[in-house]
Amino acid sequence: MKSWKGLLATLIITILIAAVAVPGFAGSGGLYEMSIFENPTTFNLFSATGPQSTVWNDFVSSSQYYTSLYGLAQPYLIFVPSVAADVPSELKQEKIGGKTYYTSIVKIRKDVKWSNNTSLTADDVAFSYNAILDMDPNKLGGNWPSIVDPEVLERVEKIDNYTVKFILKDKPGLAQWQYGVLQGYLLNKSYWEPVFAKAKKAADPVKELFAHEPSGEPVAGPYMHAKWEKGAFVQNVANPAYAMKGEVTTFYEDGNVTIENPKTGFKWQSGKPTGKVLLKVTEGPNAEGTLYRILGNQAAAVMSLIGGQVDFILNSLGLQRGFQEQLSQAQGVTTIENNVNGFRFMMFNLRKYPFNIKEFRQAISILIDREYICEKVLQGIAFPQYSVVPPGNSFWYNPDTPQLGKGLTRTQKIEEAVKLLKKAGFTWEVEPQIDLEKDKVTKRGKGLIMPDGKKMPSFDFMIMTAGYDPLRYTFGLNIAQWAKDVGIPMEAAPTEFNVISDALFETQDFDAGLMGWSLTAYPDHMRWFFHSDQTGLGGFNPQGYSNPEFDKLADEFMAESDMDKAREQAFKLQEMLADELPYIVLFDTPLIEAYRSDRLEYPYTQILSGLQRYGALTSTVKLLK
Amino acid sequence: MNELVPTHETGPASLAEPIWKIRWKLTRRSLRQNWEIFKESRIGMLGIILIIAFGIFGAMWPIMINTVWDPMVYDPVVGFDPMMMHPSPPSGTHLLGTDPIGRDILAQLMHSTGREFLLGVLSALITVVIGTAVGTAAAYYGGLIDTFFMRIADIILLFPFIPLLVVVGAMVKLSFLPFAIIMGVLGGFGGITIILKAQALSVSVRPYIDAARVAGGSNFHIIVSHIIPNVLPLSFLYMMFSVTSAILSEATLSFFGVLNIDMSWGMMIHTADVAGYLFDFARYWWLWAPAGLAITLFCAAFYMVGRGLDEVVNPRLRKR
Amino acid sequence: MRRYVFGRLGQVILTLLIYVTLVYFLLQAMPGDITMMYLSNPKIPQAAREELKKQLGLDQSLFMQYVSYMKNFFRGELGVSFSQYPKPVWDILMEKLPRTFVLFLTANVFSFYVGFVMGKVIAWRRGKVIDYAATVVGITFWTAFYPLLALVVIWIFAYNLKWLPLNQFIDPRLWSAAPFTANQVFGNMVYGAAIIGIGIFFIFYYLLRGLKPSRRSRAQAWALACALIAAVLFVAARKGMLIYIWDITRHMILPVFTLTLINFAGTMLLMRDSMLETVQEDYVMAARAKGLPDKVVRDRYAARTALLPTVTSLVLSLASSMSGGMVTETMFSWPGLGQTLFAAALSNDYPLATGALAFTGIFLLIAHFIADILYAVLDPRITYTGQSGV
Amino acid sequence: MDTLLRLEDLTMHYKTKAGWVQAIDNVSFSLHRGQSLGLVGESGCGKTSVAMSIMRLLPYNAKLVKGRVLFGGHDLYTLSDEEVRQLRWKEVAMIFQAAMNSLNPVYSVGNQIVEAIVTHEPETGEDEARERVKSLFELVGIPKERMDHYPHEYSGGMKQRAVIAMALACNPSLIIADEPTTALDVIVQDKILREIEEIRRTINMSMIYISHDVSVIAEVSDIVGVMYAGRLLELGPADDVFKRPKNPYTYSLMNAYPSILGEKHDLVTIPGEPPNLLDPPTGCRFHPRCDWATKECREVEPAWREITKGHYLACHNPVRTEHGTAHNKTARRAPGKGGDGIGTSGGN
Repeated sequence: MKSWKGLLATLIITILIAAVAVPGFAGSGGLYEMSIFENPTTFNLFSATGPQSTVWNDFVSSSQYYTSLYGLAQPYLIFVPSVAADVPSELKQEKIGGKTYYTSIVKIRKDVKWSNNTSLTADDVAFSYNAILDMDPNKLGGNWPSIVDPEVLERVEKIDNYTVKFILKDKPGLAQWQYGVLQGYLLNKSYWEPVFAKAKKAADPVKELFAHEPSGEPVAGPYMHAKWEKGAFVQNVANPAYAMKGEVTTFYEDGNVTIENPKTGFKWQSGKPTGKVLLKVTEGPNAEGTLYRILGNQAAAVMSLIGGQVDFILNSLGLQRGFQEQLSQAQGVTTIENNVNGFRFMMFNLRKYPFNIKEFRQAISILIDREYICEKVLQGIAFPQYSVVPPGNSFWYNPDTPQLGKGLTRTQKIEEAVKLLKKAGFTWEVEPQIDLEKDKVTKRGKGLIMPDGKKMPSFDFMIMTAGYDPLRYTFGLNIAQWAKDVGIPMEAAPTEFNVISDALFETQDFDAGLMGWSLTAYPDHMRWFFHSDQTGLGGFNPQGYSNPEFDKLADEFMAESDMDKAREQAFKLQEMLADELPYIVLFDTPLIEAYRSDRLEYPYTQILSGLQRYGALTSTVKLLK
Repeated sequence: MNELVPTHETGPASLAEPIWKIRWKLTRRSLRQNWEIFKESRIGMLGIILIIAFGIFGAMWPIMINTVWDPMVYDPVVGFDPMMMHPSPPSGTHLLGTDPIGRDILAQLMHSTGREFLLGVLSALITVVIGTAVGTAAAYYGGLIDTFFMRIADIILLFPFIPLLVVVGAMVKLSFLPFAIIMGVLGGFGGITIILKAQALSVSVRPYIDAARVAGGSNFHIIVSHIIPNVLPLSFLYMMFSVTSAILSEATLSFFGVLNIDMSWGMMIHTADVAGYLFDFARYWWLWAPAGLAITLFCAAFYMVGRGLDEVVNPRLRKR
Repeated sequence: MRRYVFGRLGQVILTLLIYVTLVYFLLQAMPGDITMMYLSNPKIPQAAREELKKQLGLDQSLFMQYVSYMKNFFRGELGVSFSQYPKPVWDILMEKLPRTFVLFLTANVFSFYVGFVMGKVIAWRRGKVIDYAATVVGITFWTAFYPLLALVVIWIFAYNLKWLPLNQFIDPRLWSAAPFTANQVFGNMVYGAAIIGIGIFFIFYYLLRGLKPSRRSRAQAWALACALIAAVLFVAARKGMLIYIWDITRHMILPVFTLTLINFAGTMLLMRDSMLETVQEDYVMAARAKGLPDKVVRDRYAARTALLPTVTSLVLSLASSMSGGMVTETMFSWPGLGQTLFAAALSNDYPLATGALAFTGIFLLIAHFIADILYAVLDPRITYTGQSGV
Repeated sequence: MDTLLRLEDLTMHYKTKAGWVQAIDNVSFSLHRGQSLGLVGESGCGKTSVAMSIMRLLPYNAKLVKGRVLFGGHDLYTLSDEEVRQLRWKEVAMIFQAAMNSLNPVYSVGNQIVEAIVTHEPETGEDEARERVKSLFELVGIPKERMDHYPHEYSGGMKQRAVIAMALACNPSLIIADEPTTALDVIVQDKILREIEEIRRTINMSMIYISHDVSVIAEVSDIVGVMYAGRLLELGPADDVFKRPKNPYTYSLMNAYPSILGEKHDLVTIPGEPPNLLDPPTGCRFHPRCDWATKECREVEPAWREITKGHYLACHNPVRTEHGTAHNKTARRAPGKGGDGIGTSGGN
């Protein structure tokens, strides 16, 4: 009895002492180490872009391994060729087999190599599109239909080894062409062709394709897959054959860009660059590899960052305020803040009376003191926003968008709102009274009577639960309070996300709600969120906003393939939306990030949506040690 | 004083007093006796003292918010103090500091106390009522009823409690009342039924039950007036443990952000966590320590009372 | 005995059937499904969502879905995960199982042992300071807010003192060159521990089976045990696995410590109560009258019989921890079944969530079964005869 | 004959919630080697407490107020715990009240006896100890192959024998048998008692029998002590005490049991209940139930004195045979008899 106890105790004590005494394993200098919070689920591009299109999969694989014909040059997000040698040729109408198509010729760089040192040719490019079209992008699901849009793309033809022709069914807008098809992933034909062939023979080709687990797949991106220890880490290594290594991208003041590759001699420039050079970015990768540690919670990630086990915390939501405060005092750690491309907003069900009255919505918008909540209540965690295009998206943002009620005091706001409501025919049982001098509400409004003479029934304003999003929760509670001050019987109802989501998209049975969107750089969301063809169940216009004038303008915007014209139209759309208020845009939060500045150097840290949006700049970061 | 004493001395058979009065007296006497035993348990007394302290603390909430505290500033949910940066450390105006969105921690703590009592006691009460009813019914009637409820209990016992609630909570954010009810019901049909049934079974074979049956007492009457009173002490004991588990579950679920509750101790910690302050424990101690300690002490208090009661209910644990 | 076993087996299968059905419909009743995630992106056409529904079989009626699920279930298939389509749920669970198993087995054994010893001691010294102190401390930890406690423990031992690794179950810097997967190492650890455990048990059992083993046989037992451990370690070293085993062990210390802290009181108080009953037994008094040393009376007489209910609780807690580690796994970045279950719930991955819950159910049912048998083994008074079946 | 055990004014109290329970009060007696003493009295009179005091196995709330327990010349209460532990079983063994429950259910019976031997005789090997257990089993009449069986596989009588075997295991100089046969049926009871007596005589061992059953005590004791409410009221050679009881309590006790010798006589119950030891009566503790109690009995504690050689008594008003008239009070409740009950039961 005693003996084995002694043995056990000895063993345990030995282990404990050893565990404390023996140091951990030192990091190798060449690895760029990041933390992620969820397991990547697949390294198969098709599922990672299809049904498993999680941000984590994108961080560790999709954004690292693959290249495309064109891309957006960071940090200014300017449309530039990547694997393509130059901009695509103008779209031309062409008759093929009795049908009229639009076509465009794209030339491909000759210096691009796959990681197995074979050249990336027109065969690969054509395959990348045609194979997916054959599979049916809708069946692949996820982002595939927006990348290889079967509504637009008919076929990609190889003209010669380094030239392809895109055959399009219809004239595409910017969203479908420059920001869609042309930025599709390029695949290695010799690797994937047999996989597709095998999948095709299976009973369920899509399932078969998804089930494929790539190994030794040749890639053309900066990194390639090295190791995946499920639940612990993913390791990528630098692609030795990466063609763009050493390539210098120069940004000029006038918005033009030049790309130069000193190794292969490739050169490209947009327009005639003049003026000051804003920034020069040299492409890497400079690290031997990247390591993604999978951590269970934020605190662990922050402790690891301070402890030096991690160089950057990858999280699409950024870091919380509390961490920022504490990290800014840590040695060797730098925190950065960036604007986010998105917004949180409030919406009414415009199918219902009196929510369809514009003045009613305007009155609500005026009543909301975004600045007060953001600055006072939320201490600058959030910043107020008025337009559906965030100011950070500087190319598309219209600085003249009206900002209802901005800068007014509490009572001035009430005064304005009451005026608007009266204008629309609302009356009160007890009209709110204010004292402008003292900025005080002397009597709260009660019993709002609608223009049709009926007393307005109280309605639910669905907001997020405090656990899900304390910011929207706080905002929502305050909004309901202000509405009640003028007698609008709005009840804030904390509701869980799934229920809100169901109410909006499955049943459209709701009065008002507080939601949020995150956006892409190209502001085509204005079309999707407000076009009347999206008002059906499951559509993206659940509030039921319907305005033929807007629809027309939005359609024109979508069809426009000229950047400048599109921009003008976008400005007009923004103004219209700020007046009609199908969404009452409220606020958004800056994205806070932190990195080990004693180990890393980024070419830039100011970029819309933060470094995470671009995979933490794995290909341009420099390691200092 | 004199009026209270019956003037005529008669035997119990004449029933000068209504039966309920006699029962009440007996109950009171047994309560007093049990209290004497309970008092012996220092752990149980510690628990009682803690619960009373929490009770006073919680009762101060309505007083404070209606007198001393300005609701604009001290409202636990929408309050905000514009005078300082948040989270602010403890100060004269905010004795326990403020949370990251400027709400007073002490106010939150106080406000939540009452809610935690409600949650704990409500769910425990549901558990015990169901457990006692089902347990005694199963023991008394046996047969199909017994089998049915025991199988249900077996199945409920298979559910991993917290994970299941987290799973459900992740999909439907439970609010306060449904959560209390679910906790109560799951608890009631689960393990406690088995324990209470065993107790009821040991009672229902005692001779006086047979006597009551022979005397023509209805089943309902026998259950209510003979079996249940004997099961109740044990039910009461398990009620204490149910309170503990309800509060702890609530806190854990709140921490994971899967409950729809505006304020509770768990939410306080959750708020600190999602705002990124649950990391440097020494610096922002007021964001986690008061709520964390409250959860622990509150649960421990009920648990200790349960332990104390155990010595009342289970004579084998008593000191001689 | 046989009739008993078969009776129980039938009961177990029936219970499992009802349990899985309940879990299945419970999860189905929740609002939202996996295709909801497509809702957040307006560029994904409705057609793609319909296709996904078809792929996942969500276009069929609920009843048909259930029937096909149950058919598969009893064929040992748990369906295909939605969020990791088309990966079988079984594969995902099997991938997580070893980690969960190793961590929680260790933690349970530790907390059980600590609780058992403490319970024994405080029951023996009832009413003394140590009794109150241990009870109060134990209850405080038992009712401590676990996620917070876990964070504090990490903060103290890993972050401030830097004694132990911060998080995760392995050190990626070491493992980036590892020729094994973590699960292989976990598997070998289980084998190794089993060999050492069983080996030592038999060595000590045979060499020291008497009441008073000689000094020589004691030495022999020690030597043999050490040799066995050395041999197992040697084999591991030859395979090149030693350093990886070591790494995992190092990462296990903090979670095991925290779990022990949280859980020991459960066993301790149970043991205390159980033992307070046995110390009143006449045979304990008789043992003291026999002039047996105090410790022998405590351990072999009072504690030995008091052990029975606690062993049952150990077996059950082991089984339920197979899923109950959600908090631990999240706080310590230990990706096991608990985290998988949570993630599955968050992403509306019903098959995975159902599978994980069913898995736990099966474990628990088996555990109940084992507990019964163990009870019979430990307590010679209990025999399962034909009559006691069902 | 040398004195083996000597109790001098042993006074032991228990602390309870309600106060101090005066469980043993001024008990003195001595026992020689090879002698057997019977302690008799109603339940709760402190017999078992005396036994436990001799074993020094008192509960944690017991307190030795005064007096000594001298065993083989050692004062037990000045020895260390360890010394006492070594003394137990080696010198003083015990047969417990509930033999059924004094065996550990999870170990085999044989092992439990071997354990005792090995603990006290470290030089004895285990095999040797097992051999001894076998012979002990033979001695008490249990088939030796049953030594590896568990207690629940034994019948009640067998358990009792096993317990006796266990008590004999270390050849103690004294065995205290606390109600050794209460749980058994009368035939087995008798048989076992005889066996114990036989063994005792063969190995010249001292023995203390404790029982509420006068007939049992009468059968096996050389000396008899009568206890009441924590006090020894009378002690003397068995013949003397049974034939000529001096204390009224002893006298009533004799009458409360069927005659040892099987003579037919009506039983006399003792009215009233034993006193509450939290607050025992003043004077003679038996006085509230004693028919002959006088004022003196109520106020003055009777002294413990030797009335004839070896016969001790604590009573102000001892029973004399001539006391016939006084006895009629007793007869009130046992009509027709009792007055000269002494004559009938003691006439032999």
